[in-house]
Amino acid sequence: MATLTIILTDGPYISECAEMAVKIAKAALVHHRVNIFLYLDAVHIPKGGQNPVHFVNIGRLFEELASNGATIRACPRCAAARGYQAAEGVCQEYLPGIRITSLYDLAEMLKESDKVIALSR
Amino acid sequence: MATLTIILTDGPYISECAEMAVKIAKAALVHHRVNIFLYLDAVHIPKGGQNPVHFVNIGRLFEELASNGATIRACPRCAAARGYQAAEGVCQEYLPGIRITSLYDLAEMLKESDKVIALSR
Amino acid sequence: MEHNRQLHSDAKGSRVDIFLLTKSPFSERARFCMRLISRSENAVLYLAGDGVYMLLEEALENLPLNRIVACQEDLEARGVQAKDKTVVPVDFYERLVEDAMNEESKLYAF
Amino acid sequence: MEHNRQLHSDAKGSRVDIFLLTKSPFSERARFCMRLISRSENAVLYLAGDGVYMLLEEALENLPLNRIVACQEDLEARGVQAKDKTVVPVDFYERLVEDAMNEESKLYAF
Amino acid sequence: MRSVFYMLDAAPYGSEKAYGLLNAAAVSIKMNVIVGLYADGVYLALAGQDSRALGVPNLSDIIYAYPEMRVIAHEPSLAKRGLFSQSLIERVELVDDEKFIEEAVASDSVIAL
Amino acid sequence: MRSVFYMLDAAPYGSEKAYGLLNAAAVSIKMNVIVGLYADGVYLALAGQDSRALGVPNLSDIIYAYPEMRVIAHEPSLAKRGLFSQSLIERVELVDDEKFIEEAVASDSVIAL
Repeated sequence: MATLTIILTDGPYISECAEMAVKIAKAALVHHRVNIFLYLDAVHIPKGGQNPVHFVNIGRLFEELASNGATIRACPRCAAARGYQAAEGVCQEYLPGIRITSLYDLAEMLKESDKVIALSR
Repeated sequence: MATLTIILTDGPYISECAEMAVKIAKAALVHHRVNIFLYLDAVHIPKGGQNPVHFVNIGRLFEELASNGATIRACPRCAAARGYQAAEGVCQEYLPGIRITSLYDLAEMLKESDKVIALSR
Repeated sequence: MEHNRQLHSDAKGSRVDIFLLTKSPFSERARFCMRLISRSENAVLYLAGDGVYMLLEEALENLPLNRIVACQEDLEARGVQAKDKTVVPVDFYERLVEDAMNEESKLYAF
Repeated sequence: MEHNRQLHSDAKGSRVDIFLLTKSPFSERARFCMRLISRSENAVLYLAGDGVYMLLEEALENLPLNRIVACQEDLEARGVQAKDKTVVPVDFYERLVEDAMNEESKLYAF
Repeated sequence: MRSVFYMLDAAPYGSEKAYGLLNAAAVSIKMNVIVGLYADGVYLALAGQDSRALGVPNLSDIIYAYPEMRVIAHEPSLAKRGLFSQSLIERVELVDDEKFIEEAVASDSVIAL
Repeated sequence: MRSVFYMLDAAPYGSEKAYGLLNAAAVSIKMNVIVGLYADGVYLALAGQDSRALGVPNLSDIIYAYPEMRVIAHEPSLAKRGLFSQSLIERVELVDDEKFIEEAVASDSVIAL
């Protein structure tokens, strides 16, 4: 069992990145540990209430990933700037399982990782 | 008095576009009508609760523009996908003065405009 | 008022093309913008954001431009020096809007 | 298991470089990715998203690649035909992960 | 404003830009609308797009759904990307660099999203 | 992972990418960190940045605040953008194409944001 860290910087729907990340993470979770760090615009991904008409619901996919064991963390500076406040890591506007923690978590994730994938448009 | 329409597609903080739009709109409002259409990721701009540490609060700037007479509308498809629901154009999560209406408003804005500026990264 | 006169005195024909460029020089948008300028008979270029990096390009000098106006805070942030002929006004956005909204002008933004 | 064997049989040295490219061919990222591939002794290229447009580039044939694997749904959406030597598996992401997470491989994503 | 030139310079599907631009063009058809495919935007001209498995709207279908929308593609961009040897959507009109620029300049506004 | 090569290919200030990348590099300094300036990223090497009037953090200050962070710039990218005739930040080490690629390959991971 190895560890994969995925770094995202795009929000949902604006690019294919979030969806690709889900496909990669799903495949990786079968045999490996998966970390996902949501950075810059990617902090919008776990927002609740997403209701896309012609696209798959990206938020739900990340919620599922978290419940399937992926560790998903968001950058607090990026999140606060964009209007997501957290108390002890928990943001009321976020879907369950995804926490707003610290940018240092990114460094920790990288240190413990065997492989890294950053996706952005 | 002429009419300027500004079209935005980036969210706040990720690029300079939103802030430039504010500077242009402020200058234009002195003598002209200003429309702003928030499209794609730009529907994140009016989200309440923004708390940037090292940057100016973009949401507040747009709230000010609206109260100074700019007509600011957001795309309903883009907004719904990203988790912003509106009842009769009003979204509880949005700052006052900015409404989620219809993509046809973009066409109407363009038709009645003398000049258009689209800003994106 | 004085500024308006300046705009009109620029004009060889009746129309002035106002270009607002906020993209860096090697982006597709900047290149397209340069192409449009190269065939304009009466062009004024406003540089803001990453558009101010255009001032590092020698190609800029060969374009038929009546005036280049650059945004001071964007220049300063990036450490870009304005060239001799570049106008760096304190009221960049006011001037941009005045030129852009003029009836005689056509506005392009990239 | 069989697939793992395939990865190892690719290997001239011990290490395999796995490249995941999701950017279109003329992006700076794609070009950088091609540069890295050109100096790799043992490269496998996974194309997803706009990366599948690479299959329209003749330059791809001159790169030292052991294998090119393309994502079927991304090809179909874009109307891009896979070339003869391109592998288009039904389980693109499973294969990508298997190759990428292999101890003997180094992963690059652009 | 009576005419709009929407310039698409991003590849379809990888980002929402193409979809967004086509939707904006579609609601604008009471004006004269040109969609100008430029740089990576010309990938939209590829025939045979089938986005069902990807689970997103088919962008070439949007072009066919709005015949009022004139769609032109910049030949040098197509050539650079090897698209002349590919089947292209019939609805897309190929124009040279000069003509592409002319169409942009002839419109009341140019909008690049 | 003991070393990370953060590749910046976007211009500073126009987007949040440079700021985000430098912050990510700053928290990663317990590993070996290289920031590689490439393509438009090399504009970050310009000396004399003063972002006070723009009202955003000074990105060259971040480079000076973390001496553990090695910053290299891709010479062909600098040359193409006319930066060799400009004053550059002393902290930035200029390297040729071969050396730039070597540094990327020598790191345990390459991260382009």
